[in-house]
Amino acid sequence: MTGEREQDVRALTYWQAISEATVQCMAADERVLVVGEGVDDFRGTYGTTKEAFQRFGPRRVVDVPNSENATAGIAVGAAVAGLRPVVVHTRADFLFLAMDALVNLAAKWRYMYGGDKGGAPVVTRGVVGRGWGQGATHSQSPHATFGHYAGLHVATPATPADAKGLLVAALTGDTPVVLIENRSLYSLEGEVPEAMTPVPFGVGRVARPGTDVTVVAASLMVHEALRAADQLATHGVSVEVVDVRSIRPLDDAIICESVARTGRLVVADTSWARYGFSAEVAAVVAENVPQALRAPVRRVTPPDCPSPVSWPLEEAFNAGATQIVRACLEVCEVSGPALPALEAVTAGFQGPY
Amino acid sequence: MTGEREQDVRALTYWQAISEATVQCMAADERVLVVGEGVDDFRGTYGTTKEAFQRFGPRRVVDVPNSENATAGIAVGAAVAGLRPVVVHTRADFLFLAMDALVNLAAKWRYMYGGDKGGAPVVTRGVVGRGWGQGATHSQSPHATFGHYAGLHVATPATPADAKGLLVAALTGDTPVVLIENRSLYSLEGEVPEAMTPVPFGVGRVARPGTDVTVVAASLMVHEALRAADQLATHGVSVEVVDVRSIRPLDDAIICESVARTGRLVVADTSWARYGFSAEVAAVVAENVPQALRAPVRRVTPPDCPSPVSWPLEEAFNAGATQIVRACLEVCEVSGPALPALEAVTAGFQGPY
Amino acid sequence: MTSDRTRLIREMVRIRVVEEVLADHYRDEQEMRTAIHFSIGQEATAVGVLAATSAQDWVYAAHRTHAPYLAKGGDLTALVAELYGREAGCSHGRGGSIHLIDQSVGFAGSGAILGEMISVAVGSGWAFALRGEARVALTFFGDGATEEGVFAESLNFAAVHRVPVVFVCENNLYSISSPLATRQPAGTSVRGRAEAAGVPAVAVDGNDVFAVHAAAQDAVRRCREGGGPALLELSTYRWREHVGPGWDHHHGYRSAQEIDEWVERCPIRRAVASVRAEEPGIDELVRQWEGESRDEISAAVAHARALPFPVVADLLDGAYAEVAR
Amino acid sequence: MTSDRTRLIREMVRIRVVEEVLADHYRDEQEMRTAIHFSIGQEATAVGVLAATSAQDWVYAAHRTHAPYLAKGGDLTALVAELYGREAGCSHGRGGSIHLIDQSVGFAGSGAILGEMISVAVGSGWAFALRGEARVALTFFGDGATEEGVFAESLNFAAVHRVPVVFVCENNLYSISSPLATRQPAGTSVRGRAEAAGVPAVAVDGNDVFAVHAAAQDAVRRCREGGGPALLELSTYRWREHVGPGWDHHHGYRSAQEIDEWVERCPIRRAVASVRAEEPGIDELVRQWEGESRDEISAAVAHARALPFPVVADLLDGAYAEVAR
Ligand SMILES: Cc1ncc(C[n+]2csc(CCOP(=O)(O)OP(=O)(O)O)c2C)c(N)n1
Ligand SMILES: Cc1ncc(C[n+]2csc(CCOP(=O)(O)OP(=O)(O)O)c2C)c(N)n1
Ligand SMILES: [Mg+2]
Ligand SMILES: [Mg+2]
Repeated sequence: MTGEREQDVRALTYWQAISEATVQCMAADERVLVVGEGVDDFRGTYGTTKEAFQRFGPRRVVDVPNSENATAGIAVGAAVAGLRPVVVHTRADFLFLAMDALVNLAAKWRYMYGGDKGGAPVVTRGVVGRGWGQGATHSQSPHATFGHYAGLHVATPATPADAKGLLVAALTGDTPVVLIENRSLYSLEGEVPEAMTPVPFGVGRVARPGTDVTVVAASLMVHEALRAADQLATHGVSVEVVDVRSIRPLDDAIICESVARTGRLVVADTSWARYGFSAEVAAVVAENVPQALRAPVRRVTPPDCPSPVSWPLEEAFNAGATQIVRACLEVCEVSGPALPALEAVTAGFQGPY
Repeated sequence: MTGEREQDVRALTYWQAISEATVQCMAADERVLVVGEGVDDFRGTYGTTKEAFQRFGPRRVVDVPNSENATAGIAVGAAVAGLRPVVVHTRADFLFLAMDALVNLAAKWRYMYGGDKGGAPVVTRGVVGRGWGQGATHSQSPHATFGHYAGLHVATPATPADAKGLLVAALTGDTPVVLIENRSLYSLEGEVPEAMTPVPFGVGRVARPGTDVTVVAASLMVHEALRAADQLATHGVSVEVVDVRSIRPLDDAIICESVARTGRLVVADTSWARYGFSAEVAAVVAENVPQALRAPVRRVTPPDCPSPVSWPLEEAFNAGATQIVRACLEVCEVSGPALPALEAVTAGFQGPY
Repeated sequence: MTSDRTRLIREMVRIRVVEEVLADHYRDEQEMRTAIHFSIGQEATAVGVLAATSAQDWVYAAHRTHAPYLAKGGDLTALVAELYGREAGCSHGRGGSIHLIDQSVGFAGSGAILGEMISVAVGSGWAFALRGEARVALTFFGDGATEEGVFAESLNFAAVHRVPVVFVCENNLYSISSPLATRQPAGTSVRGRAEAAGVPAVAVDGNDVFAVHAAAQDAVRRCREGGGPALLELSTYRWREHVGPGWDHHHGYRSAQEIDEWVERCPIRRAVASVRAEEPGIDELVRQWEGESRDEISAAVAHARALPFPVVADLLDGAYAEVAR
Repeated sequence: MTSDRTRLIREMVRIRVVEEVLADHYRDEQEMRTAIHFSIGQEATAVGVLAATSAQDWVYAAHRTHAPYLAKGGDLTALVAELYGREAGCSHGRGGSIHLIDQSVGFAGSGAILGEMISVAVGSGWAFALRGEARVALTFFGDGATEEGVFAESLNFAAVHRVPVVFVCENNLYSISSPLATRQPAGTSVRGRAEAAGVPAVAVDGNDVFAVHAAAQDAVRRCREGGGPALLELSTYRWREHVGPGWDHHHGYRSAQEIDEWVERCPIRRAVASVRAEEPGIDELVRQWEGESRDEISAAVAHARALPFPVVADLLDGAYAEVAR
């Protein structure tokens, strides 16, 4: 976080950063409350709601029945009445049951009533399960599904700093927000400012500068891209990695400026290619800087099938650094020596969860 | 329908074509049944289920409670047990309530259980309300939202022939299908084969050949594109209109071949640009024939806000032929004389509905 | 007391006249480009219930909005301007008949997706309770909406958290053209489902405005005193077609005789009859109120039709908080 | 009769031993890369209910799958191979512990999304009825799943259409670590909600396999005879942690004493005690069955671990019917 004085920053894990943002926002604003199934339990949503419950108790960290649709609508009603609920889902897949309330109520509230009656600033956190045989219905990343709908902000924090900053922005802003967090990032460490500093929606960051090819990535794939870049550097390919941070609004400028410089684009996402994040990024480039493209765009995403459980299949399903390396070499037309497959960021993670 | 002998074809409206496909499939296959709120009433879902009810009665054309989620799950269970339900929604917006059952159950059923246990071939029809102040939650086209998920087929028939043929394909295939129909097309007439002939998913059609610019469109926008093409022809711009028919699978080849020839792409959709149909089409071109692009891609879609009710706003919200003309002139760098605005396909339609 | 009762009648008369006049304009002009679900024949539910509330209490409606909006005290001219899609409408023409709002009187909103507003009302009532405010949230919905899962989920949450919310079910026997019997099992009731979910419930003749009012007063008082949620199942009947201004005797999904029987049970006529003894001048008063309301709505219509439409340049305004209006 | 009762005990013993052995392998090897929800302590529900069904009847389970799968007659080696992610698994390794299937015995599937399989079971039962088949669909779910709207929607549909479906609620008092009292209002019950929805329901001691079996026989018979749906609320208790092989006395969401009390009410021990008089050799038999089951599961594990994994080249197979397997 450039601009922060050193002593303001320390290393936290991704889950600690989310917990800190939650606690700081609750301390700063008594309207904030955490709502979700089991948010009050001993695990505290993988640690992210545990300290909040210890500090603020069951009136502000509220365990709710297994009713995702009503819970989302209730959060809308509470937000309209002046509270700032954060609704937490241990799997983003459960958001399909809350989709009507998020898309038909939260996203449209402000506009439908004329724009000057206030909105429904509910914050929804969905955790993406990945690895350890999560299976077809416990491992999806529906960020693009929500990103299609006007009225929402949708973010996919890749670092502990952004996990904190984007949650702070969500809880201090006036727009309904969907935050898609990847469970595999929870134990990653990174520098996080102590201050309750928001990270604005719609502002991406260059995670690594480069000159030959741009890899635009979201969430976990930012790290896969960085590791791919390391390896490619050893083979003379300079990769620029763009972390979009939020997919709605999307920072078109940072994407286009990078591709204008590198002339090559690879998009990496944890969700499917069709009508997904990778499609939108390619479209933004095709709309704005098509002439800059010196090679076809490549998308690194899961293949077009549901997620399997059996680990060899699951490993193959979850595209990562190895596939990004291959795509970059292809668009750079470097037929580099067969490179050793890279171990996934998530390797060593001990299931089950 | 090339290949059909003349006497096999007659003019039907879009709704008549859907009704005919339904009745023919029910007559041919006793496993087919129609399920939906009010499908049995005097309006018969804008006429599409009326004859089926008259002919097959309440045991096969079943009015159900207002329970979209369970109805979708019940249809899955019925399909798994060997029936072929068509679930009908008078507004596609209601599909958000059925989304979990469609995405987590229907789409993944075959794969989750190993691929050899059969699937859940449920057919879901969602009618898009448009015009006459339908409002923010009664006018959405969620085809891209479903198009993102592997396991489904998703189609957006633009003509009476395809409305019939794609429904026949859905009811005679083994894949769960989501059909998004636009209410504004219901009274359009077109030639429809008498035979119960399927139109395959994933095969687009060139609705009008041209040489200067390709307009790829879905559903209603195909007609807006055709009308735009007529007007542009009078100004020396030759437009090729591609009707994708189905968005999952998507006919990448027909899109790329056309753009390879014309060098210019405009994508027209009834839903939003971000993470939508227009994004995927642009991405397919950027992946496959980027070098063919002689101009930036243009997307003609609704602006990034919910649909307003007040008619001047609604008219401005619903992009159509006029915007397509403007986009085509722009990519062709023809600063044609200010062209008269075109009246929408839907003009003259008498609400309310 | 008398004045209370006549006030309820007057309110019903006003809503009846307003909707009948609007229906005529709607049919004859085709200028209100928004789907309207009239409450003609169902006035006693909104009037009886909402007379038991204060402006601090919030009510959410479903798609049949005009009666609750007006009964809560919603601004008539802003309503009519909204129906005509004008910038001066209560939702600046963005919402139409189904998305009404008047925060100054506690009409918190209405929506087109069956059942969803029930959960929203629970959320607002929950917020009131969490802040320790003695305010009540109410939600109007039909018999058909009770088939949506969100209704059961909302009842359960409200009961567990003792939310001050009054669930008001206007049971008019139909969901569009589907009769209750095809949608809900014989021998069950909305009231019974609510009680099984832990929400105290009463079934009341929804065309008896005084009975409705008394039941609502009890429910609202209990909520205010921290007694938790309540449900009112109010049996009533829609006279006109589901959506739009017409009558639908001829469509066959319900008999002309059934409609006529319910018209006989007109909530206004019944209320008038029951106060006539104590209020001999009531018929004269009703005629007078009808005239006043006719003038009021006619003026509102004329006024609205002269107002400007929204400016297309403002199309995006309000989609996001950042895009101010 | 006796043999019936001992058969039920034997089935419970087998499931108990299988799950205990699997739990040890799961913990020690970390090779079954799939989230497992053990039914240890809850064997009487699956065994008692499914012994009342035939292979033509279909059962759907939720996420706690092994007991219903085995009690319905599901193939043990295919189950174990599935847990180890092998191609020979019942779902070819694509589904894992939560997505089991054995169509040959009527185990129609199981799923991870709370409540959704309830609606699927109603749909299959509806199909049976529409075709005039005397078959019954059953669906197992927990107390927590009854909070999902789809449960209420499914009850309503089943009652309206008199679907031959038996709703089996295994009420083990918790949803992960959330006790019933924080999720459902005091004084209500799953049984009461079902009855209010028009579905006849009974509450039975879910650790009394004979009582469960008798209730299930009644429900299944009524369904088969066209009497419509039924619900069984079976009170029971999960011994181990919600997901995974361990015990969780130390996590504090429930007391060690509560767990110990329920272990005292072990369904197997209780069944054994109740037949001891008429079946003096029962303890010897149980020891014998335990040994046989231990050998059976140990062989299945050894066999599964030697089996090949799916081939990565087949990754896309089965996503669509067109991509044959
Ligand atoms: C989720 C959803 N499903 C279906 C509809 C279509 N619809 C609009 S009004 C209506 C009838 C509702 O009946 P009821 O709740 O009894 O209210 P009433 O119209 O009788 O006042 C239906 C089915 C909808 N708006 N939303
Ligand atoms: C829709 C949905 N919400 C939440 C979850 C997370 N979850 C998995 S199991 C479970 C507990 C369910 O409790 P219950 O239904 O009583 O079954 P039990 O585990 O006690 O057998 C929860 C909340 C889920 N899988 N699906
Ligand atoms: Mg009704
Ligand atoms: Mg439980």
